Amino acid sequence: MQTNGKVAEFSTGRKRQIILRRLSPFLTVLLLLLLWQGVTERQIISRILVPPPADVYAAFTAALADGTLAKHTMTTLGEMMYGLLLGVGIGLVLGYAIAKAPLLEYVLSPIIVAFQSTPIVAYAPLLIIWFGTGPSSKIVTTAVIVFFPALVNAIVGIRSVSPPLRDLMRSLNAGPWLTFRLLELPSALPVILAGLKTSATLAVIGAVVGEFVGSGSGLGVLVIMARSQYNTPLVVVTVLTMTVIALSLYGLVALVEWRFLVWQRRAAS
Amino acid sequence: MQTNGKVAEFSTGRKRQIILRRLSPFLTVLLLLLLWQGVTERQIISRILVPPPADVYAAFTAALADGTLAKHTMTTLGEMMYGLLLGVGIGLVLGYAIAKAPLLEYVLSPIIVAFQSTPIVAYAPLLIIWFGTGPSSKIVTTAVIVFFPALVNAIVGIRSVSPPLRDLMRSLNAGPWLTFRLLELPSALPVILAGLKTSATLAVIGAVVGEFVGSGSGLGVLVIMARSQYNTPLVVVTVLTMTVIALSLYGLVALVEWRFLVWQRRAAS
Amino acid sequence: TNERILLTFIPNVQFAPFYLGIQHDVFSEAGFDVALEHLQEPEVLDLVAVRQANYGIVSGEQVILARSRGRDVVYVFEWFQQYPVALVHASDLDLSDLGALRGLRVGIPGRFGASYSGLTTLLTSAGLNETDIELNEIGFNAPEVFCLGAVDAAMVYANNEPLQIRNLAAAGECGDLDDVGLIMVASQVDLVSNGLIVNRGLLEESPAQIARMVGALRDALQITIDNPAAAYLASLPYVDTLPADDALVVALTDAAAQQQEFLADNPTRSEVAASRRALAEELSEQFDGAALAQFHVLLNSIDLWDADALGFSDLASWEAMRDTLALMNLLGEELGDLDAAFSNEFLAVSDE
Amino acid sequence: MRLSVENIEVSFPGPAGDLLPALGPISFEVADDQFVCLLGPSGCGKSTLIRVLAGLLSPSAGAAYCDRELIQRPLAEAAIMFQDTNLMPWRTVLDNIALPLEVAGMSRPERYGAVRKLLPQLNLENFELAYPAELSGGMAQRVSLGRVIVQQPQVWLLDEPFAALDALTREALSLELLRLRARSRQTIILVTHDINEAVLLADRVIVMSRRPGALVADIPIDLPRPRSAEMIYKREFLQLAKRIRNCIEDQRA
Amino acid sequence: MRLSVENIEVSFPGPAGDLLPALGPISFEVADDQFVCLLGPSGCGKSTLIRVLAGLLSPSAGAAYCDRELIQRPLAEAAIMFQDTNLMPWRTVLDNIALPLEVAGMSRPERYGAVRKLLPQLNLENFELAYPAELSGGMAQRVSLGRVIVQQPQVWLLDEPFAALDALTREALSLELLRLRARSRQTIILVTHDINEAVLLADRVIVMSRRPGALVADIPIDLPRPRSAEMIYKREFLQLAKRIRNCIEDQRA
Ligand SMILES: Nc1ncnc2c1ncn2[C@@H]1O[C@H](COP(=O)(O)OP(=O)(O)OP(=O)(O)O)[C@@H](O)[C@H]1O
Ligand SMILES: Nc1ncnc2c1ncn2[C@@H]1O[C@H](COP(=O)(O)OP(=O)(O)OP(=O)(O)O)[C@@H](O)[C@H]1O
Ligand SMILES: [Mg+2]
Ligand SMILES: [Mg+2]
Repeated sequence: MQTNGKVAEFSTGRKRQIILRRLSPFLTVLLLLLLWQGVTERQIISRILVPPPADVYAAFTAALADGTLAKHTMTTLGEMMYGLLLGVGIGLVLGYAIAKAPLLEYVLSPIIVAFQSTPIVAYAPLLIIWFGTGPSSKIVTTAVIVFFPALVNAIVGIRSVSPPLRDLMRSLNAGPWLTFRLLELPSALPVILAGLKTSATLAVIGAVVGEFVGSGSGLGVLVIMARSQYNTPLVVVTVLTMTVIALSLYGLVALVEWRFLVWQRRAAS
Repeated sequence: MQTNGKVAEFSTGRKRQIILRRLSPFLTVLLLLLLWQGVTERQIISRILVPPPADVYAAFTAALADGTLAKHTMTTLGEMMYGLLLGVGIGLVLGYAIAKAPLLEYVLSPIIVAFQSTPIVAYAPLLIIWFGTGPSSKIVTTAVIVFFPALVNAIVGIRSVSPPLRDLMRSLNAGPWLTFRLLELPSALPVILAGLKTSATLAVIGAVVGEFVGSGSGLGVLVIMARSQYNTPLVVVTVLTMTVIALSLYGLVALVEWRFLVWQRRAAS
Repeated sequence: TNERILLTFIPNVQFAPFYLGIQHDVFSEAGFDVALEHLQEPEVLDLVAVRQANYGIVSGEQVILARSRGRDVVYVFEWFQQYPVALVHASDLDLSDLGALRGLRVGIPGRFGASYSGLTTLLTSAGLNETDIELNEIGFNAPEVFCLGAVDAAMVYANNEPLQIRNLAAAGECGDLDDVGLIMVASQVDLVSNGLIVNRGLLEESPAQIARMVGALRDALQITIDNPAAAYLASLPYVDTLPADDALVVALTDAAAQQQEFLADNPTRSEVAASRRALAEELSEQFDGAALAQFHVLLNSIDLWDADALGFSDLASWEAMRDTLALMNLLGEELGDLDAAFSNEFLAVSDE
Repeated sequence: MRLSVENIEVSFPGPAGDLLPALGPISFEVADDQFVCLLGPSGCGKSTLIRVLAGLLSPSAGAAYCDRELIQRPLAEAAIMFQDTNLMPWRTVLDNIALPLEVAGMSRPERYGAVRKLLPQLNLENFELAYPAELSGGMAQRVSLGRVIVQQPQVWLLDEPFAALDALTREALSLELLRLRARSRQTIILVTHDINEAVLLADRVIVMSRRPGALVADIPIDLPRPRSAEMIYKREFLQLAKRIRNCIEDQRA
Repeated sequence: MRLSVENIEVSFPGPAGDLLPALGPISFEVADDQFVCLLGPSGCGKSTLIRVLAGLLSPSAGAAYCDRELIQRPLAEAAIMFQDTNLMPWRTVLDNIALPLEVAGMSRPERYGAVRKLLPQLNLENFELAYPAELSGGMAQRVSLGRVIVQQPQVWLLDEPFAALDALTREALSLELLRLRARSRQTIILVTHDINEAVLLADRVIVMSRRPGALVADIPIDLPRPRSAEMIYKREFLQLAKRIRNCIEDQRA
């Protein structure tokens, strides 16, 4: 009887916590909205710089109705996705290679860091001449920026794999692919996912900055056009769209984390 | 005798490897220089886009002689350092807090991701009104961009601390600070350092992009000034300076890694 | 008083009047301790609009756009008398009839800003549509992109990029391109150009202060026009990357002193313009293109600034600009009376 | 110090969200300065019980007391040796053993001095700079034991401290333990699977049932002290060992 | 299969960059299908020797052979049980035991079937979905043993397989091991610290010296098979145990 009562109590407590957790991001957003409304209503910051929610909502419905928002969003989404695939893909593969052959890190680090730390303006002409003004140049800028977090976290993740477990896989005569799939990937997953969280949020910036260099459509173009037309509500709409994209990507990674790291949660509880 | 021979062999082998490792980044740089020279000599890429090393060297000595380079570099370095301290500091502290109270992640993620994924153009006016056109606005942009990798890696690092070791510290009645210093920090260090590697290389971008918004000096200003005068050699000099800064920071983190992760290397060998 | 003037872009020899104004105490004699800051154009405008700064330099187009979105700024001094944007093309391409643009690849930084307005004006006066050409958003990379043949023509700032392209062509970096042709937007329509803006609030509170500022700016601009060598020298402390080896500095210092004497005789505007050309020729015998590139940019700019009466803008140029923007569908709802957008009255006041 | 366990039960959340009983209900008292050995089948909850006594786990029901005070958090006077060695991989042997002293705020020379005095007893003299990954299983276990000894606790909670050690080292270390205790009497609870070891060391042997572990037998060991290895062949010793073995074997059914 | 060890030495790099001898030189042969128990003081190199035989570590000098072939990489016919349980924390008990089958390319239903047949013997029936962090020490060790059994190896390399188990479980599992072996004879090398266990199980007991471990005694155990737990009280058994104990104790000096 007593035990049964406890089971019940235990699981309702857990359920309540899960619901709270699911709701909390929305509560935050609601809170931010209220804050925003308050700030603009009391003119704490000039409405020129921070337009009230109502104006932004109007701009949003307008941009939605005439298809502007959808068009630019699709462009940026496409660039981002390819950029992410490319950058994260190369980052993970190279990270794996470096983890296996540390000398590679020493050899490649000058190139890699140079890539990562050079602002795009500096090689904008090259970018346009090599990749044109179409999506490919934005895919490149996105790939360049998302590549690095994927890389360094892959290195650390793979390097932290427990040596005794490596011995175990060796003793089972597991080849590189099986060792990767059954040992290295699951073991490095938490760290790799952290890298992907960074990559996911940087991807938006990468695509948008690529669009700044020269582009006909995309959220980066839209934000500059809106800005140059002093259409601040549309700027905010565009930025919020970027945020929603970034949040969705982040959420996706968080979901994978939640799904695959059951064991870590169970061990910690 | 035999054993002694082996000791000798063993340590010369190790020494040779260490030397190779130390030299390899320089070899890479040398190789790149040769490649660069070749590319410009044979005009594979127009000299307009990629000036020959000799021109760049001339621009370098000139910029060095008249103090331009030093001045702008110091500006950017200063902004970067403060930005790094601020961003990484907040990132680590917040990451620690989130690792301890997972609900915080759900509450804060919309804000944090929004910050990270919003291009600076969108909030440039606010930035300038609040922080002026001096160094502080660049410190903020740097902090914003370096914050995220530090944050997510701190979260994962602290979360991965072995629960039995946590029990050990609890059994010793260690307070939060001692637990952090003696258990959490060393245990999370590899992952945190990976985050710092990303932060270190992003810091340059952060400061430079902040300078783009509006500034009188700094490498970002220099690169645009050079760009607007179509002084491509000077553009390259500036970019290389950024790369050197990023590489030094990266190297610094790598050094800390090397110094503090002896045990991991010994365990893996 | 301490006064911020917000300039656009980055430190550049094109802002020589402001550097000279400070160096030669023109601003301080008018009672201003001026600090210059460089920002992106929308930021300049917004900061003036919310009175974070009193003075800013933006193009007239921005004033109309911003006013249509509730920013009450007033344009009080037209700095560029000619709209500085032009279309650059290879000289062997015959564009004497603008209709020949049809089907060409035209480079433009993006669908925003002065270049876009300029292009639209050109297309309109040629009876063309945006869809009739192949528009390429190439960012601010026109010289390279054009030189390497990725576009047939490009929208540029007349005082800078064409010069760069010519230099590149002279160095044999542009294939078989030997010279470029320029079609000034100003040659088709008079559009309002860059100038000084203030906030409506300031205008109502202290018109006298604005008059003093306008006067000072006009004086500084006049000195720059009259004595470019002095202006170039005054820019050196502000624009780190200006070519300035010792020989050039010596030559310019001499030239500036000579010009001072020459000016004592109250030469006419065209005589002064001739003296500038003479100086340019004299210097080009002594120095190569790279060393003089930025000085030439200054001289080209002066050609866009120079006028009989500095600072005046007329309603027609504002109307032309507004019509262009309306055509481009860029304006917001709150477009009020164009008369409120600018004012020439401070020029008159400062004359007294 | 006096430990008492009253109707303790521990359950863990199972995979299906249900609760799996892991221990108890079990009650017993350990008098001041008693040496108690815990015996019981694998998975019966011995380690869980030790963790409750160490204040690391709150029981699902019942309570544990130390000197009549409810154990709610780890006690300063108690030290626990975990079943797995639980060393910090980034610390050398020296620093691992010195950890409790570092937590207590002792200066580096002091704590290194204290640890170095201990190393010969543990047979680890030449390994003070070795990292855990470079130790054999038994060496790691000795490091872990050293980490308890260095705390000079009033209450020792030892979870299979000698499992990975050979007979000789085991004997040497357990006699060392008795010697330490003879000088200043302490309360010790030691989990072991070795009946002879239990009889040799304990004042009292507690035998637990299969999971969830309840108390099966509580056998006082009234052999004279000081004890020595030769006692193993004495009749009383053999009888006690036999009796314990029977208690354990009775559960086979 | 036939194992032979010829003048094997293993050294590890020490903290100062020097080389520390950890094992040997040691030589012996294990005939086809022999059951050998390895005994030796803590840190003498038993685990190291096992790792060499498993092909996980190349000796600094000497060589190990399996059926006359040099052991250079892990053999498909051999399975090793590590001293620490070495489970994958992200895999359930079921998946941990099934790992070798997964590596061998067996389909999921097949390998789960095979593992589930094994669980009752290991007394882990209700824990197939538990994660390693939720197991007791002895349970984890049984999972680790299961991972070896499931491979049905020709050569068993067992490093203290029963150290964390209570006497009853230990006995049950070691007899299970003998039973498995009786059906299809295999070569087994088992490291243990329990002399009785060694005598009960082995055809031959090898006693190693202190680090670096050399061969001290090689004692054939000619007790009849099948063996059973009662034999422990037989005279021959006691004599053999005594002899081994003496070999070990002789090293105390
Ligand atoms: N963190 C946990 N989560 C879920 N179940 C657990 C956890 N820790 C222990 N258990 C379960 O509690 C029971 C008792 O475990 P405990 O470690 O106390 O056993 P033990 O008596 O020490 O066994 P052994 O002699 O094998 O070490 C086991 O069935 C185990 O599966
Ligand atoms: N990776 C390593 N690096 C350095 N030294 C090592 C390493 N592994 C083992 N050693 C050393 O080798 C020696 C033998 O170790 P090994 O693990 O083989 O001992 P063992 O006989 O199994 O001892 P135990 O019974 O305690 O498990 C020990 O002194 C140990 O310190
Ligand atoms: Mg236990
Ligand atoms: Mg061992």
